[in-house]
Formats: sequence, structure tokens, C-alpha cells
Amino acid sequence: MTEKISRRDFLRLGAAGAATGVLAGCTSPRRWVVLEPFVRPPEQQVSGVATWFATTCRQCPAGCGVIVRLMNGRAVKLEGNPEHPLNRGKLCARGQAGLQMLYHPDRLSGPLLQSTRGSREFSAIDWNEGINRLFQALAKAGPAVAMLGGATMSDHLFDLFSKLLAAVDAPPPVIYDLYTELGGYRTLAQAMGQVYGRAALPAYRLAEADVVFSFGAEFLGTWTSAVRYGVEYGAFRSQPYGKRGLLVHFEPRQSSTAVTADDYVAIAPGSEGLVAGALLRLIADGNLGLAGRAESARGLAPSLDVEQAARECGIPLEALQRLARRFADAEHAVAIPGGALAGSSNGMHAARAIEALNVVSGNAPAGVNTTPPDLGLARKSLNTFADVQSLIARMRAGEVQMLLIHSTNPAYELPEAAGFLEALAQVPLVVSFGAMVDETAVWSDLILPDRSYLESFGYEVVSPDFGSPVVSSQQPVVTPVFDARTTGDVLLTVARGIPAAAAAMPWDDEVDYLNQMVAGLPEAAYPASTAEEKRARFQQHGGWWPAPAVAAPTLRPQPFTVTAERATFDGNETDYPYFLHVYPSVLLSDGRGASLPLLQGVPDPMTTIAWQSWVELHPATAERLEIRDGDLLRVTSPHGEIVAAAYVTPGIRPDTVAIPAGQGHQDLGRFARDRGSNVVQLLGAALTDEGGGLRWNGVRVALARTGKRIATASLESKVGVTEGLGYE
Amino acid sequence: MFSSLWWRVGRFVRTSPARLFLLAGVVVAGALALSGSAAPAGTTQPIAFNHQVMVQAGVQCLFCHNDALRSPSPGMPSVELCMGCHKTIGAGRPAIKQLADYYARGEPIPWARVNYVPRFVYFSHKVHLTAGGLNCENCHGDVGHMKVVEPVARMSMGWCLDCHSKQTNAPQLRDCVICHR
Amino acid sequence: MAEQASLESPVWNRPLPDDPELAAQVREIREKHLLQDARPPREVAEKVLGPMARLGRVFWLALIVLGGLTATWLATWAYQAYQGMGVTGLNRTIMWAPYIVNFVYFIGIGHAGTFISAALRVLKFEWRAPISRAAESLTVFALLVAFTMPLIHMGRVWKFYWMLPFPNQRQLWPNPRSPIFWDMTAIFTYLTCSMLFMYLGILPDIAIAREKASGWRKRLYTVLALGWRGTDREWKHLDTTLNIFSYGIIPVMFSVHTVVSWDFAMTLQPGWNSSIFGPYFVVGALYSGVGAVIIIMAILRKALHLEYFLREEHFNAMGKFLLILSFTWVYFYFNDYLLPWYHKEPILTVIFRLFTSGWAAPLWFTMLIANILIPWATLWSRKVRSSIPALVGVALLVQVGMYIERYLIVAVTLGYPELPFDWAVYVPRLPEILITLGVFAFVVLGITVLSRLVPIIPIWEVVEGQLLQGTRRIGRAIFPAKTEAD
Amino acid sequence: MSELETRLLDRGQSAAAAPKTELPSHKWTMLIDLDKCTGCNACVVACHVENNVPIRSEREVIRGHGQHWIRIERYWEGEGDAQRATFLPMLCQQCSNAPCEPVCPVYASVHSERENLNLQVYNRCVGTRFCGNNCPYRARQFNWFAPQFEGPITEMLNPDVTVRSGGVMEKCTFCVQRIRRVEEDALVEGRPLRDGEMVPACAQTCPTSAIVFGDRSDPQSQVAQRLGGQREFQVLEHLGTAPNVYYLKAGGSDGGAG
Repeated sequence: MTEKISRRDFLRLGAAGAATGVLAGCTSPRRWVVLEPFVRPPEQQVSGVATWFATTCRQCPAGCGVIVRLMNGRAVKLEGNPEHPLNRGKLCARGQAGLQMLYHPDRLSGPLLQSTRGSREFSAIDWNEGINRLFQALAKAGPAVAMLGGATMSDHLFDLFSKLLAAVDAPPPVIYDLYTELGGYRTLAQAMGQVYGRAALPAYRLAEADVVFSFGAEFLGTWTSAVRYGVEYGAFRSQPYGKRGLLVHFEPRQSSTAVTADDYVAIAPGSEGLVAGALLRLIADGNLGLAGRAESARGLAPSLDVEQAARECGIPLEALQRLARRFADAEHAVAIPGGALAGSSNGMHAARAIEALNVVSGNAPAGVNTTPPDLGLARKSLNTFADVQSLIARMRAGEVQMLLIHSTNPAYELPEAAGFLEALAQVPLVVSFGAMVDETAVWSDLILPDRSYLESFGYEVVSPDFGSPVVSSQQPVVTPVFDARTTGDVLLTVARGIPAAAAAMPWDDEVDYLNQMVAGLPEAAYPASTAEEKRARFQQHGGWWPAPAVAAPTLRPQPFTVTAERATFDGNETDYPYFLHVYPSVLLSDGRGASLPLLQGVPDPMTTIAWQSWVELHPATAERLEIRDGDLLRVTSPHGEIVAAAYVTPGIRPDTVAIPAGQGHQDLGRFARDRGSNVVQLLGAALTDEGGGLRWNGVRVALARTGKRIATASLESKVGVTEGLGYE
Repeated sequence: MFSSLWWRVGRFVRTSPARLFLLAGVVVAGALALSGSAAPAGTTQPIAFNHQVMVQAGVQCLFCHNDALRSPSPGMPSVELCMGCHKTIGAGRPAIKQLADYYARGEPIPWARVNYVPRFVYFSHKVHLTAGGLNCENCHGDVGHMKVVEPVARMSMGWCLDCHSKQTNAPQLRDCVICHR
Repeated sequence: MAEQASLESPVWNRPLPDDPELAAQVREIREKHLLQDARPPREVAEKVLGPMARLGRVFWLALIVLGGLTATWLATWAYQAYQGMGVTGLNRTIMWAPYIVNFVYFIGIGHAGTFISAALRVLKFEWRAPISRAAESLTVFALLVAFTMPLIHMGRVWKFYWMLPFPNQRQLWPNPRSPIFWDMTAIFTYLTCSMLFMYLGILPDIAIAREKASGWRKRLYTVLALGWRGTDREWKHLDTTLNIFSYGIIPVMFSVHTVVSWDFAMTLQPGWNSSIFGPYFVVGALYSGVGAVIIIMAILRKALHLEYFLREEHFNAMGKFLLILSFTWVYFYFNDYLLPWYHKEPILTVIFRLFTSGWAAPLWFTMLIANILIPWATLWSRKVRSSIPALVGVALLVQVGMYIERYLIVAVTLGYPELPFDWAVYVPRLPEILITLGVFAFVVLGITVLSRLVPIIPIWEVVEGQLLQGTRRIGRAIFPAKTEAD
Repeated sequence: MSELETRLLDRGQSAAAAPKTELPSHKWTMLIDLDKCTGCNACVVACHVENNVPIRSEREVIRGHGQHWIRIERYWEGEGDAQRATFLPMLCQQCSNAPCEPVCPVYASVHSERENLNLQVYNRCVGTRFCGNNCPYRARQFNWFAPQFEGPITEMLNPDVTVRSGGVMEKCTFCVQRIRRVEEDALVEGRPLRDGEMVPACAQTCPTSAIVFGDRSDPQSQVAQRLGGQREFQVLEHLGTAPNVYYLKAGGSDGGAG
């Protein structure tokens, strides 16, 4: 109860503190301000002096460490945790915007009940009833319970969910969301497994690299651990003795990574693997590069006709040869397989081919060929789209009595063809743990809002870790703003009623659970003698990590073969003349960022457009179809159609159109609702050849003018930046 | 007294109508000159708190306003801090009963602000007390002899500038950023 | 002999020469020149004061319409102040436009009045006598409006007094380096001078009106006349004062619009930071100003039946005036554009291309036609100059042209700063349009009302002029001439 | 400042006979390595959060009222399909010879000789927008409307920074509130500032460390060390505004300093 009260004091005091003042800055001053001091002040609270707490960022699965600046008990700023070995004090745009996850006006306060799904008519119930309903349903459903989770879910929560499901003999949780799919997490991990023997996300060290070939890897914007790659890139650009690495980027569209690259090659969509194969071939046949490279290349290079490959990829052969030589000659050459390739039918082949380049250059990514120490901590394992499909099948077959959904938004993120919503209709009870009403919550019966990540405990075993294992700790930094409850505690409460679960989950609350988990951690970089101190330091430093080890990853590749597979695309060339290039927005990522005004209102780096979604076209395309900026286009694929505004840009291939993911929400709060369109609706539910990934990068589309037009909310002057001063 | 004043003014004007403009000018200028500063009027506090008693009882300012040395804001004592002493001391008195009630209800005491500066002014108690070497009473007056605390100075910009120009060890308030951010 | 006669008999019943041919000449001279066509002072006064008192239906209609528009202006201003400047079409690149355009335009209009009455007075052009007051009233109201413009334009107008130097506890003063401060000073001075200049000139006429009027007008005029009795001493003082003002006000006037031009010329904005802006703006101001005076003259002539006072000769003279100013203005204008066109300073080239072939081309060419083509094509012909409708038409075109010119300078040029990323286009929205309409209405309203309150034709100047005018005979021809005043 | 202004400002302080203690002065300087800028927008969001810069709605952005103290300007280089985008982070250049200062009629835009900063005093601003027009970088942002922070979002406002009302000009301040905090701490502890002690929000968060900030007058500071490389340039140098933001050209090494 102190919590609740002291929270209100926080606000009041904050509102009254001489330094604050909403809109009071320059308007005539309010003469009488009420000062409400704390009833019981929290420890080391000094009014007007900032206190900092370390926790984990949950805006994407990377698990960066952040520190939160608190003034009078209100979180006012997020910064990267300078101690944290992953992001080293840095943070990306999405991380910076995290505070609005905490203070979002549309967050739910207390559990909600929806009588008829999709009606959006919720009735508030109190927590006891909510938890009770969950318990009843769980007891009734028995093993016919399923759980669908997202990659940003805390690992401890995953563990609790798994334990609960295991206790009722239900299949383990399915962890899947669009973000990891667009990042190709699962596919790449599998490829690494085939190449190096350990299926984990690769982490490429760029700091000392001479040459970096990035195959559609948007590693400076959204791919896996973008912040860490930013740090790496910074070092890469200013190496000792004025050395400055060479970055070559292969992608059909100019992403911000392509912009920063020294050499950008606009390759045909889905031809990343082909490029890599051709490079291998050239190195092998041309006997290029340092000693031994050609030999190992010969062992791996696929059999292909280089001229033809070059033609298919859209690179002049000379350029390809030049690049092959550069790569082969470089002492420290790195090839990065991006998320984009994982979405195309030949994803695994491409990943292997690209990884083969690393094998040739003798630079294995960190974290895939060294088995990390067992930390005794549970950690999420991502599932493939195939697993989701089987879940959907079970739902459709009525084998699922109750579906739990946490930190993922399938109703928005899954293509219509996956048939999730139809299957959902077969599930008697759907429970959503979303903090806000998102598209999925609209189709659920019971909402038990979880706290935002700045209000709750947890930990994240960082993946990809760059060499040495890292566990980021998560702790509440403010007293909860809304009457939400941590799902961990909810589950533990429910578990008490189920004997098997009670046995498997003996903790009285999640803090207790975490403490016991943390107690088992090996020695950390910081000193900690007693178990208590260990826990305290774990929270204080923002996680656990061993003293920096200098053991460079040793290369132990498994035998594997590289094949030159062509990517296949839905839709024939005549009806659907353009390739569709889908990419996660730098700001909105896969759409979870769309709820935050900070991310909506900040202009996208490439188009400077805010608040809207768009279709990127090549000027030639625009000329052919007589399209101007802002024309609303009907984009049709074999699987669906959306309407989006055109944005003409030279930064894309003439045969390709690009649409960012992230907009087109029907729900997810006032800032996301009804803006732009959701590109996922254009995708099919087909799988990739190998690895069971969603083939989201294998669709062709047609464009048609609707005749309508909207004003583009862009910051740039199109005339200015395109025609400029008009020197010819 | 006022009537005589009016009479004087009247005569002043009557003797030469032109003076009316002069007078009007003076009035307007004066009004504008004062307009920049907020003059706090008196108000009643939720609890009839008596600083005089506390000070005479030997309680130092910093005992309650204990952030003044380490923070821009002096800090208002928490209800808990008050109760620390008043659980026993003067527990019978009505004012203390009020306090106890607040504490029991776990409610903050809605004190009314006495010394006011606008919200776009950033004043640091820490700096003035340590580096500046000032004492509380330099600005807040002899609170020790106030039953009800009232501001002794209108804390306007002119007041700051004036003091800084007189004190030899005070820096010139030349760049606005020292107070306005 | 004629002189002798003139000295004995009062000018208004000088006999015509007996010789019919000479008589015809004299008659012609009299009908052509107001000052030759003398009438008894009482009659002259009646010609002015009579219509002034008769408020017809047209007047009330005009009053309602103009008053309505003025009210809209104030209401819109209030709305804008409450909502924020965002209700206008301004954007992060073009932070100045509609109100500053009006500001420059009205300051310009304000020039002509004082110029005509002061400069021509100094130069002893007698024919200006009937025009001067209409011109001055135009000046006063235009300046009043111009003065509100920067206030309407301010983000926090309720803090406007911070721009004035007054002692305050903050020990803060306005920034003497800011052109806005110079503006305030210059305009204040000019406004004060113009008002005093005008008021002094009105004094004797008000005294006359006082004698003639009755009821509230009588009371009003008694106050306004400040007890003018018309003694020699008073006349002497008036004369000297008016002369001092006339000489003093001319440099002030030049300074005002130069300072206004410095608002632009002193910035780093390409297309603004030009050293020629001072004289260029002054001439532009006179150009539009004289045009405006012509329009006002025509309106007053019609509304108050002043055919006797405002004759062909006046419009003819003003027409010539307009033509000369047009030439001068063109000279400066092309000075300003020839250079960028030649030295190809990048941004200026962009702007120039925009004017000649870009989206601003229609505006630019309209301006050229209205400001150069039409005046040059027509004003050389006496027929046009002396036909009032034609001349008014040209003058109106000049107003349009000059307004567009200011618009191009302020609202369009500003859209092209150094960094192409920030280029922008300004599109007016309803508030600006309403306010602009409102202020135009207000100026007309002001003059309309004033013309009914005070004699809009300076009776005493006309009479004085007529007293001093005579004819001289040389051989068989008679010419208008000044009689030696003794 | 001109002699006249100095006298105007001195009025009333003339009472001070004894020599005044002057606060230590600095030359705050920012270095932006375009070779490292990836246009990730982290700085932009960080700035919004740190400085209570309001986010403007879609309608406002369309009307050109988008409000960012730092923005990533994206230009195109090259011709046809060889066109490549380039990023230019644009913020107030804190000119030593600032065009915005002389034109302000009320000293709301005023230079701090001591901090070598270009101050914007919100509570003094009357909104003539002359400074905004005269800024060749268009770095000044005008509050066309009073900002709106919905619901609990008000709670994340930074209490160290005034929330500007409508009709007021604002701009990047080099996070002057942070500067003042560290200065006050240093003053209380009676020590000079340490290099790296003061970091603005954008530089703090920049993942690639493309933004470096420091006191040029301290020869040991990282900024001072890195100034004067071959890649160094200033935007619109030719205008003579003497910015305190230096850029390093993208591409090519500058002998280790880059």
C-alpha cells in the first residue's frame, strides 16, 4: 500500500517541483503550487537530484543494458548502461523511446473481460477475479493449453510459462514474432548449426575487420543487435594507424546500412546466395587472395556459371571479380548474412554460401563455435513459422482449449493466409497479457495486462552474445503507473492451485524465483561475496558477465556443402511485375514501435516521412505509371492487397518496390490506430525450402493508381534534395 | 490620508493639463516594471505549522529541509520525518493530531508554497549554500521568529540581479543560462 | 491693367477682359486651373462642408461593410492569438509571410501622402493644395495598420511591450542591434510627425467648420480647433511650423522605408541581403503610394462631389508622377535581378528560374505587366492621364503589382534558404486572408469616416492659392501667373 | 557585444564596486564524423526525450511544423542509378558569430561569452521569428502551437528543461541543462570540469560515437585533440557564422584522427 501512495506523492511532488512545469515555461506563472512531500520517502531519495537504476531494454530481443534516470521518482531518461558489455552505454532510437512504453496513455489499468470477441467492448474486473478465471480455465483445459510468446518476453517468464505448461502436460510455449522472422534469427541460427555445429545467432566482430561484405544485413538499423553493431562499426571506421575498413553492402534497396557502406551493390532480390557463390567460385578459380584461401574456396564453391550468375544478380562481372579479389586479399574479411535473405525460399542455401565466405577468410562469427558455460538459467528458444503453423493446425482441430498470448501480436504479425484468426475462433478461451489493447487482444476473451519492462523484474540471456556470455538483469525502476500485474506473479499464483505446477514452481513470487536463479550464477566481472550481495550487484550493475576473456573464437567448421539455389517468387512476372522488398522500419521495427509517438513522429532516415507508411518506387517505375509522391497506390500480390502512398526514390532497383513493416494497425493505442497499411497482408504463408521459415521475401506485386492522393508528412524538401541547386 | 493624496494629484494635474500625460506615463511605466515579478499573497497552511517553535526548540533548518546542501531543491520533510519526533513530542496538541492523522491515512500534507519562483527559473540551493556561502536567512528572512512563514522578499529577477551585483563574491549574472534553461 | 484690377477688386469677381478672344482664353484658363477659378471663400467652404455633412445611404452601406470586415480582422486576430501562429500557413522554413507583406505594403502606401504634401509644399507646387489632405489621411491610416502588422505577426503578442524601452526590475532593454527596434523607432517617429503635420494643416479649416456647423459637430470642432482664431500671429506660427515639418519629415520618410528594407537586407537570406534594397524599397513605396492616392482622390471626388476641387489637371499631374516613379522603380528592380542573373549565385539562380519558369511565374509576369507594361503603355498619353477611370484602373493595377512584388520578395524568396533540404512553399490559409482583407477595409473605413468629420479639402490652402493666382497678358496671349503678394 | 549593449546590461550592476568573481568559461564544441553516422535517429529521439521537444502530429508535420532540435538531413549524390544517399545531422551550430543573435529585439536569442554558446531564453522570447528566418541552417524550431503531452507522458518530461509554451522559438542548446549541472557540481567541489564529464544526450547515445563533444579550450580534451584533421569542415563555412559544430567528411581516413 505504501507503493500506491508514495507513487501519488511522486507525481504530485514532481508536478510541484520548481524545475518541472508542464507548459508553464513561458506562460504566466501559477501563483499557488501545492507541495506534497512523501509520506515515507524511498531510500536515497533526494528531491531534485537524479537517481539511476540499471535494467534491460525490451524494445527488441537484443537485450541491451540501460540505465534509467529518475527525478523525484519519475523516469525521465533512458541511457545505455556504460558498464554493459553488449551495448557499452549506447542505445538506439527505439531504446530511447522506451519511456513511452511505461507512460503510454492507452495502457490498461486492471484486467479486462470481453464478452464477444472483436467487439472491443471490455468490462473491467478486479485482479482476483481475473486470476481466478485464468486458474479455472487452466484447471479445466488440462493439457489442451497452448502458449504463444514473443522474443521480447523475459527469459524468466518463458521459464515459468514452460514449467506451468509442462506441469499440465501441455506442449511447450511457441516463441515467434515478426521481428525475429524479419531478422532471420531462426534460419540463420540453423545455418550456423550446419556450418559450425552450434545453432545460435552469429555475432560478427567488425572492430578489427579490413573488409566487410554485408548481404542484405541491415545491421546498422534493425538486424539482431543493431546497437552493438553500431559500436563495432564505429571502431571499424577508426582503427589504429588511420586504418579504415571497407564495407560493401548487397541489397535491392538502399537501407541506411547501404548508405554508410563504401560500396553499395543493388542486387536482384533473393540473389544474395548467388553472389556469395559466385564470389567463392571466382576466388577458387582465380586462385585469388592470401595463401590457402583459394584452396578452401575450391572445397566449398558451388558449381555455377559466373557470367550468368553475375547477370542474374545484376552486378557487372568486373565488379564481381574486383570484389572477390578485395575479399580474398583482405587479412580480416567478414561476410554477414542478413535477415532479408532468410525470408527468401533459398534462405538456408544463401546463408551457408555466405558463411562459406567466412570459412574461406577464416573468420568465424562469435558465439557459434564456442559452447558457452552453463549458467543454470533458462533461456528462450525461438520457434519457426512451421511450428506456428502446427500450432494453428492444432487450434483449428480444436485441440487447444485455451491459448495464452504474451508479448507478441499474431493477429497483426501473421499473414492472413496463415489462417490464425479462423483457427482462433476454434479456441474457447484466449488470454492476452498485453499491456495495451493490440490486434490480438481484440480477439481475446480475457486480458491480464502485464507491466511494462520498466516496472517489472526479469533477466535476458543476451543473444547474440559477442564472444562472452552476458545476462542482462531487469528490475522495476518506478512504482507502477497503472494497475497492471507482472505475469510472472500471476502464473505463480495460478500454479499454487495446480498440484503438479505447485511442485514444479515452489517460489512464492517471481523475485524469489529470480533470486534463486541468480544465486546459481558463476563469478561475475564485479566482486560479489555473499548470495545477497550477488543479487544486489546483479541488479545494480545491470546484469551478470564474466571478466573480459580474450579467447578469440577458433574455427571448427563442420563439413557442409554450398549450392547455388535460385529464389522462387509467388506471382508471375506479367501480372505482378515488381518484386516486393519488405523491411522492418528502423523506428517502428515490426510494428511494436507504432504505438509510441516518439517513434511515429521522428522522420524515417531514408524518406524523412513520419506518421505514415509508403511504397518506395524507382523514378523509372514512377514515370512509367505516372506516379507522383503521395499518390495512393493499390499494391496487389497473389495473397492480398493494400493501399499505400507512393514515395519515389532513386535508392531502389527499378524492378523492385519496398514497403516498410510497422504501420497499418487497427488497434495498439491512439497513436498507432488507422495509419498507413500493414505490408504483411501482402505475404503468403509459404515456407522456405529449408528450415521452416516464413517465405516473406518471395512475393511479386502489381501497382495501380487509385486516383486518390495524400500529402506526404516528410521533413525534407523533395524539390531541394532531388533537383537541388540544379547545377548540371 | 488617501483623500488628501487624491487632492494632491488633482491639483498637480489641474495646474497644467499637460501633466496628465506625464502622470499616465509614470503609472504605465510603473505597472510594466512590476509586471515581471510574481508577488505571493498570504495563504493558509493545512496544518498551523509554527517555525518559531521549532527553531526555538533548537531544530536546525537543515534537519527538516535536509536536501538543501546536496540538491538544487531544499526538500520538504516527509511526513515520516515529522512523525519521527512527534510520535512522542507534543503528541496531544491538535496540530500534531492532524499530522498523525495524515500519517495514519498515509496521505501527504498539501503544503502551500510560500517562496515562489516561476518554473522557468532554475535556482540551486546547493550552490548558494556551499560555494555561495549564504545562510537560509539571507533570502528567507528570520524564519526563527515567524509564527507563520511569509516571504521576506519578492523573489523576482531584479532581486537576484541586485544581490549578485552587491555581493563581491557572487558571479555576474551575465548569461541568461545561469538561471533560465 | 489687369494687375491693377486684381488688386482692387477681390479675385473672385475679377472682370473678364473686354476683348472676346482674350476673354475666351481667360475662361479656358479658369476652368482648367482650380486656383485660377476663384470663388468667394464662403462658397468654397460650402463646397467642402456641404457634402461632408450629408451622409447618404451609400455612406452608411460602406460603413457597415467596411466595419464588418474590420471586425472580422480583429476577431481573426484574437482567434490566432488564442490558438497559436500555427493556424496560419507559415512553416518551419517560411516563418515570415502574410503580415510582413502587408507591413511592407502599407508602409509603402503611407509614404505618398506625406511625400506629396510635404515635398510638393517645399517645392511650392501650388496645384497640390486640394490633394494634400486626402494624401495625408491615407498616410496616417496606412501607418496605423502597418504598425499593427508586426504585432499580429508575433507569437506572444501579449509580451509586445518587451520591445519597448522602459525601466524594469529585470534591468533588461530592447536590443539596439535589431532591425525590428529600428523599425519601431522609425515608424513611431513617422507616424507622430504625419499625424501632427496633418492636424496642424486641418486647424484653420476646423475653425471654419466650427463657424458653419451646429449640434455635436459644433462641439466637436470647438474642441478640435483648439481655439483657433486666425490672428496674424497664429497664421505666422502655423506657416513656420508647417514649413519646419515639411522639411523635417522628408528625410524621416526616406529613412522609414530604408529601415523597413533593412529587415530583409540585413539578413543572410539569399535574395534579401542586397545593398540596393534601401532606395529600391523607397521608390517602390512611392510608386504604390502615389497610385493609392490617385484611387483615394477619385473615390473622394465621387463620394463628396469635389469636381470643383479635383480637376483634370490634378489627375494629369499625378499620372505623370506615376509614370516617372514607374521608370525609377524599374531601374532599381532590374538592378536587383540583373546581377544574380549574371553572376549566377546558386540560390538566387534557383529563385530567378522559379520566377521566370517555375510555379511563381504567373505571379511574376502579372507583376511585370501590372507594374511596367500597362503603365508604360498608357501613362504617356494625356488622354489616359486625364481620364479618371483609366487612370484609376492603372493605379489599381499598380497596387496589385506592387503587392505581388512584396509577396514574391517576402513569402516566396524566403522559401529558399542555403540548405536545399529546408526549401518550402508558403500557401496562405484563411486567417491571413481574412486579416489582410480586414486591414484594407480598415484603411478605407478610416478615410471614409475622416472625410465626413474634417474638411478633406484644405479650404484655406485653396483660397490662399486662389488669392495669389492671377493672369498675365503677353501680347495676345494670357497665361496663368502668380500675382506679387504685397 | 557592442559597447552600448554592455552599458545597457551593466545598468544597475554599476553598484558593484569590488571586482566580481567570474565563473570559468568554456568553448563547447561538437564534432560529427559523417563517416560514422548511420542515420539511425537515436540522437533525434534521445534529444526529444532529454529536452522535452514535443512530437508534432501528422497534420502538423504535413503543414511543415515538424519540430526536431536535431534532424538527419538526407541528400542524394551522383547521377541516375549511381545516386547514393548521404546523411547530414543538422542541429544548431552554436555559431560564434550567430546571425540569429543581433536580430532579436528582446535579447531572447543571446550569446553567452562564458559558455561560448548561443542561448535561447524561452521566457524572454516574444516570437518575432526573426532569428528563425536569419538562421541559414534553419536549426531554430518555432512552437506554432502549445505542445501537448497526453496523459502520463507528462511524467517523463525532464524537470531540468523548461517546457516551452506556444509562440516561442526554441533550438538545440548543447544540453545546456547538463552543462549547468556539471558546472554547479564542479563549483561546489571547487574543481575544474573533467573532459567527458559533460556529454549531451545525442552524443551520449550515438551507437557509433559519430558525435564527440567537449571543451575546445582544454587542449587535452578529445575534441581539441581531434580538431584540425584533413576531413574537417563546417556547414556553410563561407557565411562566416563560425559554427562550433565541426563535421568530418565521410569516406577516406584522416590519419588516425577520424
